[in-house]
Amino acid sequence: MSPSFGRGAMTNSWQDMQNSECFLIAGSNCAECHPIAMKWVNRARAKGAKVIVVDPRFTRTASQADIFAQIRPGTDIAYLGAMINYYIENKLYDEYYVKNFTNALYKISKDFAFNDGLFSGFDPETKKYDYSSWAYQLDAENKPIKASSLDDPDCVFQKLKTHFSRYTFEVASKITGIPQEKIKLIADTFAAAKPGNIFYALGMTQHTTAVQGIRCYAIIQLLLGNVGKAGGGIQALRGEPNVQGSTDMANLNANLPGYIPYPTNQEKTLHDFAMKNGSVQHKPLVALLKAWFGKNATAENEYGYQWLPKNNPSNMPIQPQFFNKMAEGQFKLLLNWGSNSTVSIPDRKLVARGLSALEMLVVADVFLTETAQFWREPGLNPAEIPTEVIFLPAAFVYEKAGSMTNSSRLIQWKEAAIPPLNGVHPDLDMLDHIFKKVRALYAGSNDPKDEPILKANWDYGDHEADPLKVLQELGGYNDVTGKPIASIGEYLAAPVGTVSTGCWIYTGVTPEGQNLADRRGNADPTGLGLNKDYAFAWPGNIRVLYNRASCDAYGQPVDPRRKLIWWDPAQNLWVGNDGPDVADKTKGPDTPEGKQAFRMNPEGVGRLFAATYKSGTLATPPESIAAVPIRGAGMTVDGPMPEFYEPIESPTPNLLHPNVQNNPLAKIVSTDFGNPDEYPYVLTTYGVVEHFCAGAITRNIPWLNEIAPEPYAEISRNLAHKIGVKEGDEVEVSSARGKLVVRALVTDRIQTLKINGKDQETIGMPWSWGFASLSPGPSTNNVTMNACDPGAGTPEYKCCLVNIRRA
Amino acid sequence: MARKMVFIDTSLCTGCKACSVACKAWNDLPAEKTKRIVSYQTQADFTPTTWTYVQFRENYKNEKMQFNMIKLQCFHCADPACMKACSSDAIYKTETGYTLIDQDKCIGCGYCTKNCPWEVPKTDSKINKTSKCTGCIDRVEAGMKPACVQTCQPGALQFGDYDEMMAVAQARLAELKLSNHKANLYGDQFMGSTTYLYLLEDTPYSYGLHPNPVSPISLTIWKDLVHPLGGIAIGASAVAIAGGVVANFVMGNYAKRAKKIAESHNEGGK
Amino acid sequence: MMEVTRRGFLKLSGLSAAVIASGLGFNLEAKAAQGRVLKLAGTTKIPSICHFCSGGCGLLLHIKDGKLIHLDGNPDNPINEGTLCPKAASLAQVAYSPDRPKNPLYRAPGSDKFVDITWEEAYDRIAKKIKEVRDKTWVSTEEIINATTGAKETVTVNRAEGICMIGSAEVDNEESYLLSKLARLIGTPFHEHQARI
Amino acid sequence: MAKVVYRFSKGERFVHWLHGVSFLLLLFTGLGVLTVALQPLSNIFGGIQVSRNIHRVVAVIFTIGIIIGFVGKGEGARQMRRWVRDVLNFGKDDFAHAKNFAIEFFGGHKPFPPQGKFNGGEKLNSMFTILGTICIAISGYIMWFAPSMPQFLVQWAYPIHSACALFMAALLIAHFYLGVLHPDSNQALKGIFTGWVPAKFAYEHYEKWYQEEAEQTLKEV
Repeated sequence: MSPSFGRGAMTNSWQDMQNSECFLIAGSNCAECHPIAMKWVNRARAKGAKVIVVDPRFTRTASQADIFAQIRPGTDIAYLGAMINYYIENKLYDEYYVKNFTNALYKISKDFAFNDGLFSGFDPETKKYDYSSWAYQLDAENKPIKASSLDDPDCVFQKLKTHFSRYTFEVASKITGIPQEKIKLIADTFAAAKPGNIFYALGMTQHTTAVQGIRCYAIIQLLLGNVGKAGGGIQALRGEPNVQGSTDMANLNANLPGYIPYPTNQEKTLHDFAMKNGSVQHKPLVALLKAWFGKNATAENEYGYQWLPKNNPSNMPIQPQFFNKMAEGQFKLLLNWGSNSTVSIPDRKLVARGLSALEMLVVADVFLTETAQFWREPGLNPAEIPTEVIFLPAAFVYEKAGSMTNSSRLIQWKEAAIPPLNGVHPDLDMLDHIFKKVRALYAGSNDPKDEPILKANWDYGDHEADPLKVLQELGGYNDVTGKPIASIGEYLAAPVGTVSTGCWIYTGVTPEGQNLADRRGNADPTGLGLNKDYAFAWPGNIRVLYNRASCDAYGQPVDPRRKLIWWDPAQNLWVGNDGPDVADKTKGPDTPEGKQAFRMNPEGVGRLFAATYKSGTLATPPESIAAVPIRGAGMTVDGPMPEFYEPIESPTPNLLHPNVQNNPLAKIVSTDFGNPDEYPYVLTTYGVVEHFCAGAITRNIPWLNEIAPEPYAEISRNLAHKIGVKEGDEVEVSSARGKLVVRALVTDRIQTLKINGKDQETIGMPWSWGFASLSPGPSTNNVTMNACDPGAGTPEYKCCLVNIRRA
Repeated sequence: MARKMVFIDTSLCTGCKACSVACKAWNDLPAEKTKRIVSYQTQADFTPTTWTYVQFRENYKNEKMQFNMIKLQCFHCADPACMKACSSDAIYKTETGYTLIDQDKCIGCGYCTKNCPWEVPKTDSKINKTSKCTGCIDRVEAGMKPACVQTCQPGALQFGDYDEMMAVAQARLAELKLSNHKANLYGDQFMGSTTYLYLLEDTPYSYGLHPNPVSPISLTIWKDLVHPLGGIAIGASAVAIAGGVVANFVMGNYAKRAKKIAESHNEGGK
Repeated sequence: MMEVTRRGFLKLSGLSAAVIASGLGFNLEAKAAQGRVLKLAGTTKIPSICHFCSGGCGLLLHIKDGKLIHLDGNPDNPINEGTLCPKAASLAQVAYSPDRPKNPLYRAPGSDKFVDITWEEAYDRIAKKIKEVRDKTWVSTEEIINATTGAKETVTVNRAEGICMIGSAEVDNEESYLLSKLARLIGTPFHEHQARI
Repeated sequence: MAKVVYRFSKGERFVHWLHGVSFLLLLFTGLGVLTVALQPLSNIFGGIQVSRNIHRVVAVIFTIGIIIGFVGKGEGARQMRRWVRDVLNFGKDDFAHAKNFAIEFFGGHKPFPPQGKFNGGEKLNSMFTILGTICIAISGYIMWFAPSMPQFLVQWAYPIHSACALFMAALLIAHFYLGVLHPDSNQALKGIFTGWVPAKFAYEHYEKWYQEEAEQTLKEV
């Protein structure tokens, strides 16, 4: 979503779902994996909203659907592309919105091309794109040239039209297995009922075409004018309780907290960094460095920029690749906090191989996970595994104070309710102890390499770390006033180097003497579910992102029943029920700033075409230093517009371009691949409502083991008949990478699909089991594919080829 | 406290089983060892420690899947057969319309179980106590919702005063009927009307529910015929022998007897 | 049912009354005379947040004498209004689970078992190992080809090449942040977590 | 000195008392579960649960014991089988005897045709007992194993069990009267203890049997 809207987050909130008229739930089984969604979806249904569910299986979510379509896993882009094509051809788009709030009119460089599955700029050698041809035509002031009408052949809209013209209902049906009429019905239903809301979760992201699938959603919602409105938007239903927070905090190799791009070895100096990423990233990095190094971060020493370890772009493994780097001998020590890779990583034999090559593995978790006990897995010989393992038992969520950020960016604070069982430590204390011990070991060192440790600003209490002190570091301090930052506005207005914050998007969460994340005001005067006085949503307590797009040219709400914000000419101010998502609250709807609905994009509009672009330059660059651009666009590494590629393992050739079968940029980690002759069935994997992710917690909860005691393989009646299996019989599911035995669940909820004229079977398996815990079971990730999306790094759990037989 | 109702709108149920867990959490009921039975169902029946569970039925007709998920628990009938069957006066009705088992009085005879059309109450033979859903009477009397209702995220469970909920149920039925002529309410037309009322999207049969639950005729015969008649028979028998003793006495048969026996001592049979 | 005295039924401490502030969804005073003892009587209510999906549903923990008596949904949380999914509804069973390890555990190379160690020893071992691997695998500079100029250059990179870290999406923001901070301060950019998976 | 004839074999007497004593135990341990008003009765046995356990143990004796009484080549078993045969062979003479039951019951007397080993009245009593025993045993076992029995079967077992218990209790009261309190028929009482009854009594009540069989055993004591 980031390359489309400017921010990667879920646009609206859970409560806001009650405002929708139609839901497209595709790539999410929210009734099972995000059950709270159903509370609000059903509120909307009570008011007449329609629900469309697209899924490889008839799920518990589908039981609530008005329209259900069974799709072949990994082919979403095909039918979504057909919807885009249909909307454009039949002028079902919101023309005002498209012209004003998207880059539809922007002219694209003549160098841009798309041929036979590849965009211009592809380097077959490195398997990467050079983005330079995916650019706008720029005027003298570096601004994109806008066409006068949507018919201009150079404009984004026409590029989109041409690109998606290949996606007919017929082609889409052949690829996905969804009947043509049903795709049309879905398209018509979704366009007719506005605001329409799209949900996706891992069903959409766990593909090698993850980002481009989401881009399809973004394009559909921008065409229909559904973004920035109550009841509209795209809801990325995120997987874990604090995955929004943990990504905000940059537990990822490509970022620093607040989505600051991680400095690479190409950016030798802070200025290099600013040149590459724009002043918009320069300021938060400086604020971050000031938070990390305190008084030791000064303008003279580039605020400690040199102390940051720099990424080497040619060696930036993502988590699924970590284990290969261990096996290859690069990593010798893994500090692993609250995740269970031994169960959760696809093609999981790679994990044990990696962990076995470590010198030390440290695992912190509430229960003893499979990862901590990887050396105990049946089939491995502990005597041959030299890894030292230290397990730190951790406090559970209600045994410690702290905040978590939910999917809709809501930062909620909680106090410890009971003391940790057996006196175990919260992770915060563990980190605090470990850092202090490391610092003590380096005490007195003069080696420059030890400076970041010795110069660090790390003081969260003497014995037990105080989480509120940490949150205040995130909320930020103003050096000029010496006080906590009161609001994100104060942060934005402050000159570079005068504020410090551990995560700039959280600024303002802890004004002096307050903790806004701990607010409990649950009033909802508008009935729109905004609950503005409850906790704190980043950025700046905005509940519906891009809400400027809910207003017309005069700054007045286009939907009188769902008023979010408006321009108040009397006060000369953007005001409203929600926090206005505008660049400057005092700039009216007719000013350039006041027109921007997508202010985090350099163009200020939603990007139908993800062009490479950097906006503006600082007016007076300091002498001898190159001028710093303000803001760069978020890019999709595998193309400015979505294109359908088959999954890495697929039962059929790519109908659109047989020569480019898969995403040419996919990060393939697995080494064993199967062909459709040997492995004729498509496996899709998923979670269930009764267990959570790798089951490290839930498989140790007896009540949950009671309602979901074992994994299974869901198969159609046809397939069951074909392999001679009855409900409850044991079956062996195998891929080129491994196998496992589970009991079969024979169901009509999966049907045989017609794919390009041929029958195709889908097998569904939940993956939450491992060899340990109160309720052990075989791990589905024995067979899955470890191949990742080039942008998001999400592995293709959702489709691979398998065989199945009676066990 | 007025009569209450829990309205179960199966059209909104997503089969998440939170009701079952919330029930166990509130009532401190332990988990049981289970196996998946069919579809996503793992709990086969009520047990002394499983008072509510979700039943899954998959009906595929005309290329349409009907995924029937239904939460089952005691219906809390207004005219409960279990109460009539109870040997120990342990089962009673509350103002709220609940049918409860007084655990102090219960002896675990299990007579309630088989006389309940749905066989809801279950006896723990180790402690000789029979238990079932209490409707969370302790919560309800404190003004709270039952645990299952409070937890239900899709809003399939609603709780309130009987009349109010009945209106909600009727309105929802009317709404559903517009698109589904099979929609029906289950619970208001039998057993004196139940406190837990269902809105079904198909026949009770397709949810595995008793199509026409009644208080068994055998129960009426047992309690209203056999017991009084048996009592009368015993009484009559007792009266008769008293009469017999008196009559024999009056007729002097006891006196004659001694003589007769004395005579007979020396006689043979003939 | 529970035939217990009515005295003290549903009395709330001043503290808990303050914590629950507004409409918990039930009236605690009115129904004190019904004769059944609510197990929540006399508990302190502390709100928390669910540990599972990203809904951020509010939990309410009912505490008496420092012990968790009951856990259910927080009716005051506008996201879930007291409702919970089965996973959240089951969370009370984690509080006193006999299966939670009591001490840090250590597994020696080649061993087939864990042994208990003290927290102090665990932290010592980890810190020493961090220092050892950091010192051993330190890369202070590396040679690159400047993407803009095409020239070969030596740049400072300050990386502990041998340490990697997998953070968590199931810990608090404060912990996530310190994970990030710790990783980068000790010199490893190799810091990932399950957001991708 | 008295003349007596041999009426009941050891086996018959054993089964009679086994049946009688166990029925009484079953009755008194069962009444507490039958209705709450009689629950205090179970305190005799140490409470309702002890009663229920005794009820089950005795039920096994009650059923298995009697069945054993019918099995084998011994005299007792032979006589038991003969009893059943006799009882089921209910003829005109039996009817003639039975129709005067009420008169006899209340101390009167009317002549009746010569009777076999068991007179009409006894045959009726036996029939009710056999039928009642079978029904109460089957229904009892159904109730015992109710959880694994079909619902309708259990539902009907309850009234049947109750009915059998209550009517057999009524019958027992009458039986007790005739055997113990009735000035004429209670002469047979000794027979069920010792096996021997007064010869005259036997002749008067069971003339046919006396002539055909009993006389052979005539002796003086």
